[in-house]
Amino acid sequence: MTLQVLYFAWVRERIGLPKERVETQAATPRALVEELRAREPRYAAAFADTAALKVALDQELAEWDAPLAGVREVAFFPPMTGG
Amino acid sequence: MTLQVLYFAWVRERIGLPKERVETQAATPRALVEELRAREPRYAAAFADTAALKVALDQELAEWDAPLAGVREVAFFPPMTGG
Amino acid sequence: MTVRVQQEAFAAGAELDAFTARATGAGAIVSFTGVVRDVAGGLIAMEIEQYPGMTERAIAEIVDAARSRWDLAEVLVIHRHGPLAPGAPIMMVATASAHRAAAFEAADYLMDYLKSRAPFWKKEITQRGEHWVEATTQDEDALSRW
Amino acid sequence: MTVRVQQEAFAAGAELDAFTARATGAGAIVSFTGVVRDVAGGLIAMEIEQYPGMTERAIAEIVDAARSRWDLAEVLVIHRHGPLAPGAPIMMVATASAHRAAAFEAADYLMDYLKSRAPFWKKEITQRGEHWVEATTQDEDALSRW
Repeated sequence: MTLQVLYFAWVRERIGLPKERVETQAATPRALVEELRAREPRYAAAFADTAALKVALDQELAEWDAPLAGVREVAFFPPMTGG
Repeated sequence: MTLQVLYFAWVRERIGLPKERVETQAATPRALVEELRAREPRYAAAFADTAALKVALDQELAEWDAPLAGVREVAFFPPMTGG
Repeated sequence: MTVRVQQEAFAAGAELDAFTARATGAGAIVSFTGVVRDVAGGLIAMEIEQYPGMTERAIAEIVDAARSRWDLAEVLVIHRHGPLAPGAPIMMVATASAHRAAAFEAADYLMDYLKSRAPFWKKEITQRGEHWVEATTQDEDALSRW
Repeated sequence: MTVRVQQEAFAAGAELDAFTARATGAGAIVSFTGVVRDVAGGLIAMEIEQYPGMTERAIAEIVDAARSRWDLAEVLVIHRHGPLAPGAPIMMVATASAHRAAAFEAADYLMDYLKSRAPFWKKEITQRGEHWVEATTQDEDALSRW
């Protein structure tokens, strides 16, 4: 499947781009992160500590082991600091 | 001593005046109320239930048994409803 | 700190902007505006009586207590008296602090104390007659939160 | 209910007045305004990044949750993004209810959730360099109050 993958804040800065299309068979965000981490050092740096990150699937916060089946948009970002 | 005595809200309405000078030897607001109550039915009506009233001495909330010595202004009123 | 007890109306928005401009360095501004609500029976006016002299003194004490409890860059209290029409603003409180929790708590505290410790009395004048608004035990109990 | 996510500045006072006018029947109006504070090191700008699309969706969910929890006549949320100068307004929340407690609690609730569940990220650009503002465990813990 092809996913639209978005990065925000320092995840975006470390990877060096705000979004990209990713072709993957990953079943969960956790598996997707494993694949991305293996790509290049900048991805490994961005995803060094997933405990410091959050993931959204189709614009809803989700768990790291949520299913990616049917999902079109995945976003990775640090905890929000709105308000 | 001569006290300036003020009445507010329904206490003022029942007594029919907002303030008056009162010559008294009462030692406490409680004793002053006893004297006033004995004057006329409208005072008795206003002070029928002192548990429903508050007293201020020189513009500070006070207890019913606080000393009146040195006080110039006494006010009686129902619990406040500001805000 | 600004405290005003007045008969005239006030414009809450203009007050908020002026307050924010005075509150230099504050990151959090909380405001509360009380408005005369209509009541069953049809409100003609809300009449607010006060105790001139004690009113200013009581409000200043309440504000001082709030300032000693929270780090506030600025505090505003405006309270009206006299007859007020339905929909009219009754009073306003604003607090400014570096942090949100202090601004919220201080505004809530000011309201609790203004309600039960500032010498104002409200009378509702309705189509069916008039009556004094009674203080509730909740109003008094609210003070024990602090 | 009004939700706006925008780069432009807003005038908190004018927003409060318009909000109050819309909130017919409410007796209690609470507003919160967040302002960019200067920081040690000298703040040049606060840069706020957002996730377009998810931002509006997340805020709408937060507002819906507040409305199902308290009886609110009206709710306002304005949140800016982009680079903001020290002293500039960042965001504003307003709540209107018949009663004071509901208006205060709902505004406090909205702020807690906007802080930790709306997809905004703040970066401080100072004379000494730039860094992303980190979420605190208190921010997250605050949600367990509700």
